[in-house]
Amino acid sequence: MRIGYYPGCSLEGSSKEYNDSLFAVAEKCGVTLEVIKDWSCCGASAAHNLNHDLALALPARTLALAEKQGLEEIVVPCAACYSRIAGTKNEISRNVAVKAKIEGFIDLKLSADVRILTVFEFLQKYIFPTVDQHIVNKLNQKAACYYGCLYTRPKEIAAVEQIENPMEMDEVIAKAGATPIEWAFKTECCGAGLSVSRTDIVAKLSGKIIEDAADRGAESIVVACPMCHMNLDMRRPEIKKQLKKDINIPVLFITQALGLSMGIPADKLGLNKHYVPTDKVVNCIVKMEA
Amino acid sequence: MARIGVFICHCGENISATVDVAKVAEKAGKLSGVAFSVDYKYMCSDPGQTLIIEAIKEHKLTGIVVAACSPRMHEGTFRKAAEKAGINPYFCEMANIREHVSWVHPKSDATTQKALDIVRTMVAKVKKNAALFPIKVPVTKTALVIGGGIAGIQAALDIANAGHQVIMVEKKPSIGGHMSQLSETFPTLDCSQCILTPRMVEVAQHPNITLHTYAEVESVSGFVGNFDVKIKMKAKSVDYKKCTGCGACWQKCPSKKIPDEFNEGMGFRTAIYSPFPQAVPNKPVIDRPNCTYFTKGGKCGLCKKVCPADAINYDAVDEFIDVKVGAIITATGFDLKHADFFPEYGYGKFKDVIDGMQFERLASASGPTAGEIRRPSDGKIPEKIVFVACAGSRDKAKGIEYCSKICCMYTAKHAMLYKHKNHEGKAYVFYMDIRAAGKDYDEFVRRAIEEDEVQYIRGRVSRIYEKNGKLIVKGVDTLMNSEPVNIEADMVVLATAVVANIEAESLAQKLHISYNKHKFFAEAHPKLKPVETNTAGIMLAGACQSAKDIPESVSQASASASKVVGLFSSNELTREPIVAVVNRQAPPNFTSCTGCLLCQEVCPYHAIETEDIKDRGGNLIKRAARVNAGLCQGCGTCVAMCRNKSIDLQGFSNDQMLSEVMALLNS
Amino acid sequence: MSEQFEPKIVAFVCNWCTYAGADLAGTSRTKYATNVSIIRFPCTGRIDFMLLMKAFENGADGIIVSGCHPNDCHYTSGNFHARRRWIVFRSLLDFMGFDTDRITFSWVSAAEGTKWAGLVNEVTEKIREKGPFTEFKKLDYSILEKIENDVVTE
Amino acid sequence: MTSLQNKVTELFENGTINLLIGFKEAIHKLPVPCFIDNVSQVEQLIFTPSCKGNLSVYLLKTEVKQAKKVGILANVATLRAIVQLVSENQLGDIEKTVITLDAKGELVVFATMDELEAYVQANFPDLSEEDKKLLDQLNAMSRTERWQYWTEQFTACVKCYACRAVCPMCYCSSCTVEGNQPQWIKVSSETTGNLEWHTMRAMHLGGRCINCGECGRICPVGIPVHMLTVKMNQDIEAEFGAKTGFSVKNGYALNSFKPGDKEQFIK
Amino acid sequence: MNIYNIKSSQLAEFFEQLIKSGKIVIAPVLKKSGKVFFEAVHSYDQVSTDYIQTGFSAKSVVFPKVEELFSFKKDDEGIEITNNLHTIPETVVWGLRPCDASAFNYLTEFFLKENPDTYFAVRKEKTTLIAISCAKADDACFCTSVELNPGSTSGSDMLLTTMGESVYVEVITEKGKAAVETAASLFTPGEEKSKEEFLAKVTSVFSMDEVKERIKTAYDSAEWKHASMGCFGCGACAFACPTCTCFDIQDEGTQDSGKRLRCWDACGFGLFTKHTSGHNPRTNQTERRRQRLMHKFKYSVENLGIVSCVGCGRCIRNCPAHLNIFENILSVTK
Repeated sequence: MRIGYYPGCSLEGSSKEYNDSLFAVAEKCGVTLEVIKDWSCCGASAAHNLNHDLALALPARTLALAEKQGLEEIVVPCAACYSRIAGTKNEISRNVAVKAKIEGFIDLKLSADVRILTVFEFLQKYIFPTVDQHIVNKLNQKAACYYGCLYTRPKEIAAVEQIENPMEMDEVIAKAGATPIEWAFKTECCGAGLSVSRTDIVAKLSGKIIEDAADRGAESIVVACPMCHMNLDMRRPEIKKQLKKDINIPVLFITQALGLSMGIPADKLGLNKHYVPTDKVVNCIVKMEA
Repeated sequence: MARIGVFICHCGENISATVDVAKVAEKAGKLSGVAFSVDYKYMCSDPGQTLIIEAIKEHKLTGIVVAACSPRMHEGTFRKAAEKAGINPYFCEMANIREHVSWVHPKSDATTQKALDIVRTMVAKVKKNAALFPIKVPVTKTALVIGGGIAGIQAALDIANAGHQVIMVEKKPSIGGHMSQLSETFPTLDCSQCILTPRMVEVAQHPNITLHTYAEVESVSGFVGNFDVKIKMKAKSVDYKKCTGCGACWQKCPSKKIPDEFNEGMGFRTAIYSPFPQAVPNKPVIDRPNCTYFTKGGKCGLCKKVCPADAINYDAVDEFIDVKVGAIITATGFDLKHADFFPEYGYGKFKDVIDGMQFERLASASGPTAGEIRRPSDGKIPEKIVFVACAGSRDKAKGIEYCSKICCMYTAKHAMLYKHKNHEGKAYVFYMDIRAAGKDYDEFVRRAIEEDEVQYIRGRVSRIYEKNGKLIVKGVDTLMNSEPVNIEADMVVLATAVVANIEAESLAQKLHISYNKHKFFAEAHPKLKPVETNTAGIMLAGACQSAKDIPESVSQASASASKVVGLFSSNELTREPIVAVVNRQAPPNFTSCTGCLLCQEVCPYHAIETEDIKDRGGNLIKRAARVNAGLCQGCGTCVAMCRNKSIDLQGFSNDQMLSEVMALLNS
Repeated sequence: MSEQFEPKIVAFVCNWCTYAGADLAGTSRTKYATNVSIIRFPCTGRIDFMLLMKAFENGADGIIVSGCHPNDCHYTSGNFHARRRWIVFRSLLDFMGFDTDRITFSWVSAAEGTKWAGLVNEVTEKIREKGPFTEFKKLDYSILEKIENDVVTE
Repeated sequence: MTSLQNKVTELFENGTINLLIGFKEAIHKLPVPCFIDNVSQVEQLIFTPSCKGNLSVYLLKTEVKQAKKVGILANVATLRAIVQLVSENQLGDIEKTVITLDAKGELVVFATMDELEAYVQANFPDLSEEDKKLLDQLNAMSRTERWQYWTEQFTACVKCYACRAVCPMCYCSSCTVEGNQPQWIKVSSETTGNLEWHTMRAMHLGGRCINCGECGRICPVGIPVHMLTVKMNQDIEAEFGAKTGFSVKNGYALNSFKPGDKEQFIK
Repeated sequence: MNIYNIKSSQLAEFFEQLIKSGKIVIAPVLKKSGKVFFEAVHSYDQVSTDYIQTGFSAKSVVFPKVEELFSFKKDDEGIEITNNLHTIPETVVWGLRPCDASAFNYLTEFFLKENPDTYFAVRKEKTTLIAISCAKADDACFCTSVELNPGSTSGSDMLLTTMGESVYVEVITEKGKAAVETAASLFTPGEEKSKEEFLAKVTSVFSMDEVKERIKTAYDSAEWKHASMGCFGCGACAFACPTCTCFDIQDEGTQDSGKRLRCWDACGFGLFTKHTSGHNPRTNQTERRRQRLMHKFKYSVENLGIVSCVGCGRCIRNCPAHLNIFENILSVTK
């Protein structure tokens, strides 16, 4: 089974560690990912606010290319990219007229039946079957899985089963030997795109998230979205001001967490690239006696 | 040989202004089979009708065609006239040369020609007409009322008081339904049980009402006036003839920790129990799955020991009785969604997030807290309660697009009751719109807001979560420039959606009545037949049709009761003989019907039955279709379906329709 | 050009919706072409496809079949059954090379008097353009006679 | 004796059947239906691929029904016919024992209708190649060409009703084409009447016809009548997702409906 | 009888002459269905020369599937009744087989012996039968069993037998002569010789005399059931048969105008004997098919002195169930 891969801009830039850890994990389990050749921007945060056709055309192009490449399944680790691509697929396959129009724009035919996997769907489908033999460490800590908005709405493309209380990442974390906590902010908004324009709002929203996680004893927050990660990790100084207290729970990408449990060295997972130091997490790890 | 009379009406100027009526009359006179033809100013007038009657007698006419207005207007009139003249009324047809000709076409030869064409067509039809006679169906003057809630009670009493027999079937051990669980009722705040229980007793004591509690409808067959109903009497394990309802048994019953349905799981009951103090009948049943005697194979048996009347019967079994009824009223009511339906409000994990009916029990003097509003988790009196209206209702994502209708009012009532009991307490209501359309309803809500200082916040609640002993209610106030609102509440009451009774669908299928996608029963016409169903003789009362409050349920109950009483007002039902019939032929065929029964599927009224044709020796010759004239409404879909024309429709027979086509086209 | 061709059109309509709709057109004095004559059925479900065939055989140039809109059937489902029948009947006729444009199917409710009038005019125009329906008439020879005619006409 | 003959003998001897409808070879070498009511005749029995006939027609004959316990040799088309007939309540009054040859040429005897149904669904036949070809040809024609084609065919029709006679689904005790009150269709054989007759027959069979193609195969003047119902069945499967002679429950697509049925032509 | 010869290569010219003579010429034509049927043609190219037997017999020329006996019109003036006897054209049937030709003897007897039928008389009078003897036969052919053979001249006006390069022409009647006249130059007088080697071999399956004798008592034979249970009850055999003459009189039209028709009917149809009362003296196909076979071999002999089966084999080829008439006759006369 060939699995396509759509990195999107973040995973090549700000969230390189997400990309690296994903590949590290995949490699360990002997799973190979094919990057979609000549992929283009998913249009997130900009296109869909400005021009709906463009917002559809961009992901449509990527989908069409994937099809041309003969891929039946693609992994889209970035939540924003996932939302855009899955959303486009959904709208196109429901409306022939739109499909025709878009095909016109991108000058490519597409059947739009490529399956789109989120990172946790990918892990469960392709990594879980063989992961046990690779798990050597126990992430001995309480972890708060934070899903954010893009995986849980709109209903049509929600990548999780219980949109109000998703559990998918929690399961992965449990595999990694951490204890997922029950908390109230799993799907609250982190401030997302306002990261740059209205840092104050982001601080407020992300602050609440971090605070609740802390209050409930979380030792790490696990995410699967570059944007969330940026807001929760990079905006700590502003958040500190906002909360008037210094909470320094590290924020991990799900693939990093799993990678650690698989004994992949921290730097290979890019844990050194974070603002909030992650050594705490690393220190919690206990070797599992074989 | 047919002798047809043709009567062309001028309708004053309405027809004659554009149609050359004299010419039509003259040409019509020449048509084969036409013995008499005349035009006249007003055929529907008395002189006009007399003219027809005289002509029929004088010219020994076998049928008439009145060329005038739409048959939907005057067919009845002229059929009566024909009858007066001594011919079967169904030998009268109308040619619509007003609505379909003179009013829509200019004065011209073409217009006159069209009028003539239509006359010729109807002449051809009437020549093929047959004498038809109204269908008489006997009526069993007993009504079945399914459901003993307020709607059922009202309907039963109305019918019984009109002097007819009523059989009431209630699946619970007591009648009373949801209303018996309510504390006070809006907009008057009078105590629900105080107004309901007398009606319940009345039902129990009414000479014309036979009450079967702890019973269910098993199957229904037959048709209007003549339903055969099988009722399942679930084993009560108590002999009601002996039982005095003294209560010794349930006081002694050892298994006391069974969640109490009547108190919405907020209290406990025993295994042998009567649901509530004012239950009717106030006699217990044994809840076998929870009874030690039945679960532990004969151990215990305490109730039998203590029963002074020796009424306990562990060996009782389900029994079935067959009854004949003429009409059926369904009053099976509704169910409520519960907190566990709402992930965003914690999937029912939080003890103090409750639904409206639970609050009713808390507020009810007969409830688990004797009317004091205490929260389930720790019995503390909440200082802050948040009420969430439209919990589930009007929410596509939840699959419930409709408005549950009663929530706005009872939420206001709840808030009010809480405030009345705890003046210091704070009550918040999250709402979308306030729907208080009803007598004194809006005033009631205003009172809650203005006098009792309930704080109404227009907005939805996105999430409720627990944090250090408080329930954090996250919402938004859309009237305060959409500011997010966080309220730390001690208790949350969800005005959860009203949904159809879980058993609604299976009952509908037993009754052959239709229902909408939410499983609420469908009325025959949303405006003009709101209490009848599409199956003649079956009426609707109360919330089984759609969410209703008490006054509405009661009025609909009375409405359907009056329908039933109307049905019972004569010994026979008379129906238009426009029904389908399966043909009869000489032996050895008997009928051309081959019994493929593909027609059964298409009949919306389940009017097509099977008939076994037997020889003198009683051996089956063939099985054919038979139309139940009592059920058939005459749509004729089966006729078009039938391959070898074994079914035909009286009044619109194949012969008639084909003759019409031929005549219309062959001038 | 001699006088224009006046097509003969038969309308098979149900009693509760389209017939009433036509009545409404009348009461509101909406004027329309005289070419269409109505035959009244209790329900579209009652309309036998054979009647359409016979209409054409007997010289109809066009046919209108009309009844209640879906979900509005007086008998709840007659029009749904009719619709299925029409779907296959129409495609069968087309498969046999019959010009299905000569049959117009429509939903006209009791409230749509104007729609009825419009429909009648529209169909009359369409059929007028198509000209008389002659396919059937042309067929009325046995093969021998047919050849004889050819021979004679040669 | 062949395995078939042994099987049938056994069925007679253990009283499972007292009549068997099968094939034997006629003097001019073609398979002809035979009706065996005792073991002595069993050795004439043959069942080869050339036995194309659809014997299920005989199940509806009075003489056969009287036998009560009837065995029948069935090819797949016949099996489909039996499924359809059962769904139309036509075979209720006989105990039938159905025998077929599977793809490997093995004898299969069905104990229950469910077994038979399952077998049919597992071995559901596709349209024959020549039928596909003809269908494509017809679809490729212009409307007027099709009209030309069919009217020529129907002109040749002599109303011998062989198409009706060999059709297991044409079991009406009296056929509308022969009814005369009213007279729907002229008795005389002329093209319009013949066209009406074949249109009517197609409409009555569409959604019920089990595509055995017998009517077309045996037409003495060679009209491919079966194409009409082949086409209709194709439409019905496409529009309403219903297969004929496929399942005993919901056997007929045209006596049911979905509120969401789609069409483009109703204004 | 006169004998002529004509070159095979000149048959076409002869044929064209016949057409030029203004007559309708009915000849075997290969149809889309791959079957050969009689049809009026314009030129010899349309004519099929390679066929064992035509799908249907030539009887429709004198006994069409639908014969309009008269038509009437009613209007204010009164009633007008017309028939189209005068429109019946001079017709030549080309290439029918000797068996078909001999069938005309029976048809003539049937329609003209007592109360002669005008329509048949006129059509017969205007029809010339140019038969072609059979060089090929198939399993269904059994003319020799009914005392005919692939070269019999009985019933033909002219019989053509191809003998290599030349065609051996037997002119039996005046009509035959007339036909020769249309292209006299092509014909050269010849003398009688044996056609044997140029004729198909059709082996006789039964002795007519025995059958005639035994069938007298065959009515109650148990074999009828086995012979006829398989009959579906269609009219394929009767309509294809050169000697089946059953018909049904039909009135079509309205009270104001209409016509009376004579249409082919078949004793195999259940309706054929059905009474208005619903009673049907022939209750099943066994009885109906027995009627048909007994009629061919017994009743027609009794009534008209002729066996009305000519062994053309059409009923066998057309039977949907592949029932075989001579096999059945054999079995019921065992």
